[in-house]
Amino acid sequence: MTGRRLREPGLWLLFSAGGTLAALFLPVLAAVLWVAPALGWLAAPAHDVLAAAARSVAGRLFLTGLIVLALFHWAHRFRYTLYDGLQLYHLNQLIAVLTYGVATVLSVAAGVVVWR
Amino acid sequence: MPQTVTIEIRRYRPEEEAEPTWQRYEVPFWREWMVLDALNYIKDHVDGTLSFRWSCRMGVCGSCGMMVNGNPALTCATYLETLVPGPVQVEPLRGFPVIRDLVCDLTDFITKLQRVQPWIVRETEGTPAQGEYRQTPDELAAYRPYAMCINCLLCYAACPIYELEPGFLGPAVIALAQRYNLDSRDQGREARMDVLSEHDGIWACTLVGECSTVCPKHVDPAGAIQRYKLDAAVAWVKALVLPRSGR
Amino acid sequence: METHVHDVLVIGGGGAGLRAAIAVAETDPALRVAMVSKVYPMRSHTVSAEGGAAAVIKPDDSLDAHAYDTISGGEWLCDQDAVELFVREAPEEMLRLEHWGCPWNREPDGHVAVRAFGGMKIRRTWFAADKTGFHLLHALFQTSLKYASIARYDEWFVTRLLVGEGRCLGVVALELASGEMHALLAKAVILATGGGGRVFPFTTNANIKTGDGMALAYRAGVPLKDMEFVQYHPTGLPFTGILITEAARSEGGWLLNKDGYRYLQDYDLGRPEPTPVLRAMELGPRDRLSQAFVKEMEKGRTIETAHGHVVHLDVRHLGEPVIEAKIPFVRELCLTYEHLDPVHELIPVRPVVHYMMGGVHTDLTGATPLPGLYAAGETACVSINGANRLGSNSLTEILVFGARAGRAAAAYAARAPAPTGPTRAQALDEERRVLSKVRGDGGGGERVATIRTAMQRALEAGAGIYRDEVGLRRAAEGIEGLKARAQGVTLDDRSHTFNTEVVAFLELENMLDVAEAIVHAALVRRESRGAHQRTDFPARDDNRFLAHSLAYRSPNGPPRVDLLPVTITRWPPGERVYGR
Amino acid sequence: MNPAYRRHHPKWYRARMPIFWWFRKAAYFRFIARELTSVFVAYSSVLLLVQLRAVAAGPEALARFTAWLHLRPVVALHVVVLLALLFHTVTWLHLAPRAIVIRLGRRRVPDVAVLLGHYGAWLAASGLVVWLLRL
Repeated sequence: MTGRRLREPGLWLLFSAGGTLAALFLPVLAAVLWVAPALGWLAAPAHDVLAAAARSVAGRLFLTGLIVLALFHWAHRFRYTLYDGLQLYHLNQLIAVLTYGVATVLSVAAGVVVWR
Repeated sequence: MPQTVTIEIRRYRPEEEAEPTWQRYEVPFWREWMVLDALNYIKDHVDGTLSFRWSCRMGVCGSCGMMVNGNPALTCATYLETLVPGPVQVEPLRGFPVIRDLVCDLTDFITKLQRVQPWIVRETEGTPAQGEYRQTPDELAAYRPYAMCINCLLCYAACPIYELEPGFLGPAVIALAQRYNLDSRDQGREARMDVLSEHDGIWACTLVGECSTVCPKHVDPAGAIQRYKLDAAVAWVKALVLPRSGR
Repeated sequence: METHVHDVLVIGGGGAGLRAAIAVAETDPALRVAMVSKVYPMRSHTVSAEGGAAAVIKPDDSLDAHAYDTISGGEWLCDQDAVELFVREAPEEMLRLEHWGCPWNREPDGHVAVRAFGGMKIRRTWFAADKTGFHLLHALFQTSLKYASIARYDEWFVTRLLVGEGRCLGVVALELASGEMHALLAKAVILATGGGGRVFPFTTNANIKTGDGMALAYRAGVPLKDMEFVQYHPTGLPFTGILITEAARSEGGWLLNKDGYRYLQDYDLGRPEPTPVLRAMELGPRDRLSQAFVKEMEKGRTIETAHGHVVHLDVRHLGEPVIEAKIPFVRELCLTYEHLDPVHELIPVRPVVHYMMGGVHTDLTGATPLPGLYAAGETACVSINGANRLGSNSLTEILVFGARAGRAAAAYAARAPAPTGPTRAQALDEERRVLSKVRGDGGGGERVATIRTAMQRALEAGAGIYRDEVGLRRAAEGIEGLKARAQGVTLDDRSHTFNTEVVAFLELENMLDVAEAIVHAALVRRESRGAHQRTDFPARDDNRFLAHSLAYRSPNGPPRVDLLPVTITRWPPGERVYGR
Repeated sequence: MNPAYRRHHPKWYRARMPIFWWFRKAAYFRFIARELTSVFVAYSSVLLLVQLRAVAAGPEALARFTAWLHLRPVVALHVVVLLALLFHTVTWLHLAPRAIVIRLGRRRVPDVAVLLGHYGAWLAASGLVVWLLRL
């Protein structure tokens, strides 16, 4: 049980932090970056503004945090949804490896994209 | 207002049948009646074979929890009037093995309750001669809501996780563990952590939140579990940062 | 038939039983103690107690003051040595319960808070809001889980005591889940099964309170003491009989008749003051308040409803903050069961059967005349409650005498030889009796509910708040007839698994025995005292009846009722004075 | 007669949980819907990443990305994503007071205040983003 006890709180913290950041920032980002310009409600943000924001150290730190934590938020939640929602208890290990694995791979990709 | 109301009861007679069946009863309708009064009418006047538990009929002993129209409820505190024209469906609490009719087996709850040490743990116990352990009204208020649990187990019947994973400690047991953890007289927090921080403890909970919705005493077990998760996570970080301090 | 062997058996899982079991476990962890209860312990009726538990703790109080309130409240029928011992051990027991986690209300400095209560001259009632019994029971139950030596038989219904060699050797019990009968052998047995308010139709008592322990002892030849004293609580909700705690009045609630008049002032209970006065008006004792209701009804000054006459309990002037802090359960109960909010509305109330002062005859250690058999709590009569129990003494009583019975039983079990003798034959005999009922042998088509209802009506008509010879005779005949009819009950339910109908039948038999003892003891007591009011003998008669009644069961015919003088130590009988 | 029944050893019945148990009750369905918002959270993260790559690759790449955003099916998808994200935010913020107990001195801060605080933070975060992107 010790292994579980070591893992669960950490995963839960990642999930919670991701959930909170996603709750606070994703709706506004989705609105101003993707939905509002496409519907013609707002002008799309200019390239130089976006580039400046994405290149500043604070911007990079924030984007890494948001993307990585949001991915782990997904991994954790989705894992339990498959586990309980579809009663896939026998696939517990596989689901965990897949969900957290995907989150890890995408996190590495995020690191590369943001810090390159 | 109708003169009678139909009650459909999920019957299970283990000696005769392998699966539960539905049985319909027609009972008089009175404004003052709770669902329990209708069950007692059936038992006394129509069919003495119907089995169910009840006792205080004032919402405090916790015996008469059943599924009423698919929702966990204390039948002594659920007016028939709110359910007419009916039919009113009554089933045993979900998530537990059914012994007979509306009677389910509570052994699992009692076993789990004992595992979290629901009593005051002290390094040295006080003697009556030393007087009471002091506790301010604010310290009392910190745990009192969790002490209101009547063990009616409606929260278990509302919790899909308990039904899916019978190993899960479940809402009431964790709320009662928190009741002692938060009591200023208690020193057993560490001792309870081993059980609570297993996967089948707090971590199995995905916060459906229905346990708190159905609780007739507003205990908020979902909140208790969330708070404990936060506490456990903070403790985990502390142990990571300062591995030598305490546990 | 399976046999289980223990050292001490505790029958009943309420406050007294749990306290007794813990006392056994603490006295000697090597003793194998088992608790046998027909419901899970936390379902026991202790859970419904509301107002509080009395014990001297504050500097302005004294043991003598508590003793005097109790003795005068019981109209000098209490054994004074028992009361002295009770008030002396009460604080220690209450502190122990505090150490076990009971969430007592507190003063700002962290000391336990106390409230006023009916018939008490000084504030000494400890309370946990108005769910004191609930918190007390759960604290005891949860604490009992830490003692490894306490075994439990949950949902086992004891149907008979095993008696041989002049002592109690165990019990026979029905395991509800399987329908199997078991013999449980032990050196000592403690009865802690509560009272039997369900013999009356309108009661605060839970469905489980059917006088089981009293009937078990009575059938084993042990006398029942002071059974004629049945307490009516003055404030029950109409229709349901749900208790509205005395704390509603001790916090300042008023009783009003249909004219909005505080009628208690007309019954020698003092003058109406805006704030509560101890031992006066609404804080008078329960017997006097319930009797005042009947007189008021006779004067046509009560309110007629679909569920009988009521008066009003008014707590509106206390305001929402006080109601929420001190009596939140009153509000919760009114909202759920009467659709009214006591913050803004009057609560309809009427007297309701609440408590039995009488019970199994025991000495100060809880020992009955049958060696090896003990009793504690409402089942027992030690006696500290006399002719009228004061509110908030009963929760303390279950602790003090539960613990005493547990210690005495442990000491007895440590020196008694293992049970031998005719237990096997008795147990098999009992198994045959119960299982033949389940099989439906020899039934006459009677239903449990029909006889139960008739018994309750007979008792209410003949042995209510006011009684007389004619009514009691009629009730006695009625009960006798019903006992015969009960043998003709045929059960619908022939299954073994969780057969609640056979339990209801066995409970009915118990209640009929208890009802018989109540009526015959009431016939013998030709005086009026406390909760026993004879309209044909309206005066108290200390010359003849400063004595306990002891009802002994006869195999055929009515019980024999003997009298046993009351123990008087320091408080000679006097006038009961309230409000002046 | 139930063949599995033996006297004194009754056969207790355990109902099996249906696979689609979350259709049984509106509250359970809301729960599953809430959990599935995590898929949209993950999608948003990935899409943000793609957009960042486009930004890094220069104005033309960003213009191609923006053109894709204007495709009808893509717009429809993103409206759904936005609604799901809003659902995530609202449910998440409402759960916060359950876990967080803040004490000011001896008094516990009421849940409503904690909730309002969280909504305030959401408003501030949104304002910050809008301001930073000069919109």
